[in-house]
Amino acid sequence: MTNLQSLNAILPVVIIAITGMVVLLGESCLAFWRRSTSASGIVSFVGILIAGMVALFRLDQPMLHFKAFNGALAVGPFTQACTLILLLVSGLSVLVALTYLDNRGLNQGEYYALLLFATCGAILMCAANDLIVLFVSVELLSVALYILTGFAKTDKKGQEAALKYFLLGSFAAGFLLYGIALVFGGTSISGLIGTTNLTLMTARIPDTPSFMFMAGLALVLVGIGFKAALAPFHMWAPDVYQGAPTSVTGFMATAVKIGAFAALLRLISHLTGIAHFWLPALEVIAVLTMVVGNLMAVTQTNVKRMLAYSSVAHAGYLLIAVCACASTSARPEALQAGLFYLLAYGLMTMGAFSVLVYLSSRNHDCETVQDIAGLVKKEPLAAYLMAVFMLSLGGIPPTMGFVGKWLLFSAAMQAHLVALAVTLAVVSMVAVFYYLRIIWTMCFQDAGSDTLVSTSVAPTGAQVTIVVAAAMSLILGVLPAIVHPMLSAAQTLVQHL
Amino acid sequence: MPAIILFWILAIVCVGAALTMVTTANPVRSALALVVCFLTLAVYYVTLSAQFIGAVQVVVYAGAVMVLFLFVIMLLNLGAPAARTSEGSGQRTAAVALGAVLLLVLFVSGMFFEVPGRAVSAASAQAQGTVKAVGLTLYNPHLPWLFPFEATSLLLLVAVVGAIVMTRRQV
Amino acid sequence: MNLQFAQLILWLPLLGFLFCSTSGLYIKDRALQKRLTTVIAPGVVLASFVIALLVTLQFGSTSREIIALIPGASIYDPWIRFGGFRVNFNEVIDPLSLVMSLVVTGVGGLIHVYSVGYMKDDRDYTRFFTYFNLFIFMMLLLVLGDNFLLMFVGWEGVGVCSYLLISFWFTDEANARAGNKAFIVNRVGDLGFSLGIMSIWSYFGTVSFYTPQHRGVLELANHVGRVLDVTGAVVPTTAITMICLLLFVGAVGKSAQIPLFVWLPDAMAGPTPVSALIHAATMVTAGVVMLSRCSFLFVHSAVALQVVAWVGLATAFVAATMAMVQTDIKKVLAYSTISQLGYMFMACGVGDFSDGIFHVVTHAFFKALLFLGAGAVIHSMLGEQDMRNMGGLKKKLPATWAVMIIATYSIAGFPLLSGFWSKDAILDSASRSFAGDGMLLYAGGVVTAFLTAFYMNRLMWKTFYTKERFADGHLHAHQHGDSDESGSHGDSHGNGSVHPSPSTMMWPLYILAVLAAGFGWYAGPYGPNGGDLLSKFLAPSIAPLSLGGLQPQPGLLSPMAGYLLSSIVAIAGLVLAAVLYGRRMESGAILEPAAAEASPLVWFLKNNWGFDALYSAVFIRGGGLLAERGLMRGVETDTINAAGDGLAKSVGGISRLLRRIQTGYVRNYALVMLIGAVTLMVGMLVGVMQH
Amino acid sequence: MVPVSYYLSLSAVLFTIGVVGVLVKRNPIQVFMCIELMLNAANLTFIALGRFYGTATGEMYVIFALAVAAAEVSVGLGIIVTIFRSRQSIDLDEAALLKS
Repeated sequence: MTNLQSLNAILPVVIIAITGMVVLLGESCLAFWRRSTSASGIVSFVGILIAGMVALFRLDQPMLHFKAFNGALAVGPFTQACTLILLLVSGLSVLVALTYLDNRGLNQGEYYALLLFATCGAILMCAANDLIVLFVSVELLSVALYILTGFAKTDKKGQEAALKYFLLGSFAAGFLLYGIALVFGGTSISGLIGTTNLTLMTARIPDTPSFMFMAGLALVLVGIGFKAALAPFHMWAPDVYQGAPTSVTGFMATAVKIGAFAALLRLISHLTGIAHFWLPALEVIAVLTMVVGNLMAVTQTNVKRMLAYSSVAHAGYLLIAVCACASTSARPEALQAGLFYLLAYGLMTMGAFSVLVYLSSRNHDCETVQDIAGLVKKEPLAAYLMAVFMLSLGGIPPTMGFVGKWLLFSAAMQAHLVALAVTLAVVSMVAVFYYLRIIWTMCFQDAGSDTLVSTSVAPTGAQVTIVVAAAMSLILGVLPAIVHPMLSAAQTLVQHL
Repeated sequence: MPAIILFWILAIVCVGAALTMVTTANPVRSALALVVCFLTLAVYYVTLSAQFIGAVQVVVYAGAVMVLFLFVIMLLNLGAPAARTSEGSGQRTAAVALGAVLLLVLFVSGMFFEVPGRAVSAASAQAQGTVKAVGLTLYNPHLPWLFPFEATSLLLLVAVVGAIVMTRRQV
Repeated sequence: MNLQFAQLILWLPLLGFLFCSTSGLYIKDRALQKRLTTVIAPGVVLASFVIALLVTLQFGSTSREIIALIPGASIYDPWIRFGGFRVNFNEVIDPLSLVMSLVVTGVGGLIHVYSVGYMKDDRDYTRFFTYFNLFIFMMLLLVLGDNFLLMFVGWEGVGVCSYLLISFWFTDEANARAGNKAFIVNRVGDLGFSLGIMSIWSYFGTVSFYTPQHRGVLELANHVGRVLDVTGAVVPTTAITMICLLLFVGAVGKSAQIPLFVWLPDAMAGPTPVSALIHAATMVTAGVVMLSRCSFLFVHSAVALQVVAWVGLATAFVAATMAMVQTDIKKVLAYSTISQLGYMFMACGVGDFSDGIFHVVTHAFFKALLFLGAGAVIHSMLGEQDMRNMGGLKKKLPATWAVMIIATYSIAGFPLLSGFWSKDAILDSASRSFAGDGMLLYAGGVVTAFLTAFYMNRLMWKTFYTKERFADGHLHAHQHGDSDESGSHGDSHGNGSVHPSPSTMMWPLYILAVLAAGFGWYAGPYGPNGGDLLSKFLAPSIAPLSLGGLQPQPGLLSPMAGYLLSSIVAIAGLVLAAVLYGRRMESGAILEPAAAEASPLVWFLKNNWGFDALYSAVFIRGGGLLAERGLMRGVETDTINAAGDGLAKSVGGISRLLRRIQTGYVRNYALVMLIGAVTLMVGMLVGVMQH
Repeated sequence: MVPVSYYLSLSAVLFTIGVVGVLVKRNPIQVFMCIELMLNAANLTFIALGRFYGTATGEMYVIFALAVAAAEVSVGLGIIVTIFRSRQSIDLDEAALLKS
């Protein structure tokens, strides 16, 4: 494959990157562009739309199953499926941002450009077939997000969140890079030089891997686990989610997780030969993540923080899919379950944060439970749709969250990970409590005098996002078979490592 | 043998500088210690036949990055050591203890491991480290390095935009 | 008639739901919207009933062995497919699902009609019917779904609807709290159910009941003495027992059996039609339906059956004793529902699933009737639910009294009424329990029957016969419970006197009264066409005990002696209540209030046999399952902040430690990360070393 | 020739010093310098292994790592400067509005 063909294969990323640059240029060179509050947002959305179309049309093209750029990237249905999910959440993020930036007077085109570059990073994480490419994409995503987290420069909490995210993220990046170095040393056998290319790596790993390789793998897992907010590498998540601008939190909670889990799924699929070495560790992490996330979420009174812990818990659920990948027989199910849950998680989390954005006013972010008390009387539609997202996050039918959880359950059972399945069942029961509390607050609590009500009359970006996410959550909850082509195409990851 | 002696001398300087950086409370001193550490690393790179990287290490790390650090330290007038030293001896004890365990684990995985490499002659190794060799590898259309290089350029663009967004005063 | 037509049974209520939920968007005229809702919401349910009836008649005339599968349209076929896991959106049309569909749509339809009158002045009229139609749809999905997953969706769906309907008047905090409690306690059961489904999937390789290839779970279990999985290997008995017990946990939660019965009495906070439909006639019987559906599995596990039988008997007895001391008219009915559900479970536990369903059907009639009658009483009393403030209503509400007396005698087991036949069938089966404990089960059942007769007649006397304990013309609206009437009816009938109910509310009662009186005879052993119509009809859906190699023991009494004893017990209970309360016409209470306060037995019964104390000991003081404790406490605190604080205080060591780690300091976070990283590395290296 | 395990051990020491430094420092600039040390430790490993294998691959990794480090520095220092502007202090222990 020539590099031109490779470039064609990652066309969605190229489109997004170019859109980002166009936005930057437009913002800095064109006066009319700068005067408009939504030009950057609209251009970004169009760019994402075009990229999404491209990804959609290529979803089932078997010819696109190859290693682009001489093995740097793996382009195939799995990548395309992840790309689609990412473009979906990133498109919704742009819409949400249109409302949020307007509300907060932060209208700057750089926001959208950074969002687009971060999306590039996340997509490349899904495609990375070489650990160093993974490192660069993780950093592309992270650096853009550090800035977005601190985008509201007058907000002390936002700055603090940015600093924490930046320092801990770089710390994790240090682990990741050192881990890659150890993997580079640990994969050299019998006169062959070491490698970080996943495809080559699979062939190089003996039945009993070297110490160096395992130490490197552990550090790489730390690096990815940080991005995915797995316990005990999750500590940053609640603080950063709470402090970041709500529209950024929505993107961060979804895109980063999707990228990290796609990378983890790909990495783990290449290491199934030595599954018995890493599987116990990942199982422990999964249980820990589920328990910690849910236990902490129960006691929160800040909705953003509660959602942050809930996203930690969901990372634990998703890790079940990763663990189930270890079993050969369960791998197709596990991959599909993981992908479906990523989609479900992305939609419902994005939806929940969009409701918060929708309710935020110029000088006050909607984030505590007080802010949404009695919402059903003032904003019935927003309240009902929020209830849909909560039910979906809680895994209650007929929503996507239920189907997703069910798929994870059965993937775990298929892979004989009974402990994980039981933990999932038990913690989901606990989880219902705090999701239900949101509904209860919206419906049954008396609104405080200063309860927030959306100020705008015209349909805003956030409204569109809320409705789209809720509709998809419900439709896919009732008819999950719609996305089956995407999932079944993506499970080919196993056949084309 | 001289190579081993050089290694040890540099190692002592390097580790000493790193320890100074961690232990001193004065940020300026810390930064200067780190510069020393980076310079010794550059020398290591040269002895490891990576002349180009050694030069880049001096220019980028010891030069640009550390100058930026010092610039910010000066700008924020942080030259004086912090009034309080870092509290929480529990944290410090735990950090050192964990560091010891980490080091042990890394030694187990790294030091006792004999990398089964190939015997590479010094001359051919020398040739690998030149600008020409690095360039030919990096931009070789048949090797996978071209793409991460392009991705890195995007990353640098993000960094530039980010630095401007974070530090400009208006808005 | 084409059986494909039967799909409409399921979809019509969904259409009704879609109409009700969206009509607000395109019908701006509120009065028109209300009129349309009045026609459509009950209409779809009754139409479903008619279709179900037609299908049943057709089904009865053709071969009864058919299990008709209705593959759905291509868009939901397969409904879920991933990897080797396929689930179709199929409906199962068999005797069991048809009987249940008839009950759900029939009784449900009548309650819809009743609600038209009951809710007519309510501000949220359409919203109420939105939830009601959705509930009917979910319940039908539960009974008609051809696999465990669809059943589970319906199972959860009715839970959600129940939550919405209990909390319908969310201005009343008690309602909302009760809704939460019901929902959360149900989750415990659902956890068992979902684990059971997972086990089924992992042992059988399928979750369908019946498939065209005869590879459904129930077909695989339909072998004498052994159960196969899809590949033909034998599933071990211990696995069957485990699966059955997990499913049973689900049934316990949904059907409010010991120890998960605590939510049902509280759930009575909702409006009366809701109590009638959900907490008496349909949803709570889902557990029995599920056990019967899985009878093919249960008969393979004598252990599981034993557990079911004894939990059922214990529930029946305990709940009956609790019902004796309640003063809230709806609470009496709630405990009696729990008790009757216990009977149904006992029937299932001794392998007599079809009589369990028989009792489900007759119970649906007389309990719906009792609730709707009680609703009419409450309605007439402007929201008063406390029987201590009633009395003498026979003169004022003669029609209500008439239907209530039929229902009461029916549930008490008065000879020849519906309840008599179904209860006697259960007692007879219990006495022939395969495990040789028939004597005990029978005795327990008879004692409970006596208690039932007593407390039901107590209710009648306190409400209808004794002297008036309220000042007619000076009734005031009550805040608690059915507070809707306090707002709306208080205004429209502001004279404060007892008034009869409108005819739309009474007609459903008359129909139910006929069924409560006569259905038992029709379906029972002396009915037309040689008798035992229902159990003969149900036979293809229900596994015989012999499938699992179990044999019923010989009965203790001959059928005639059994009937005689049942009759004597029922009449004795009724008479005893009449005699005791007949002497206390003034106060309407056997014990003076002070004496009742002092009586340790009354205290014990009023405190739910110490179950509440047990729960607080386990969940609140025990601190073992910390989050659960949060659940129990959290739903009862007033504000969300208090809930948060209460939880923060209560989640104990682990959570406190976790919160303390979350200091906000970067270096602490980094430390935790490093601990994780080092542990991970050490773990992996140890793994390699061991190899 | 110096055995490669010498270099690996040295880089392990440097990495550990960096990690411990992150955990004990309160000044974010110093914390960040410790992170830079961690990245450099990885670079040393790459170069040593690359020399040992006799390929330029190790140098490739270092080039990317360098670029990433440079990007992080510019953004990170930008964040620190912004924080200083609004608080007149960058003490990490004072930046703890967000917790538990």
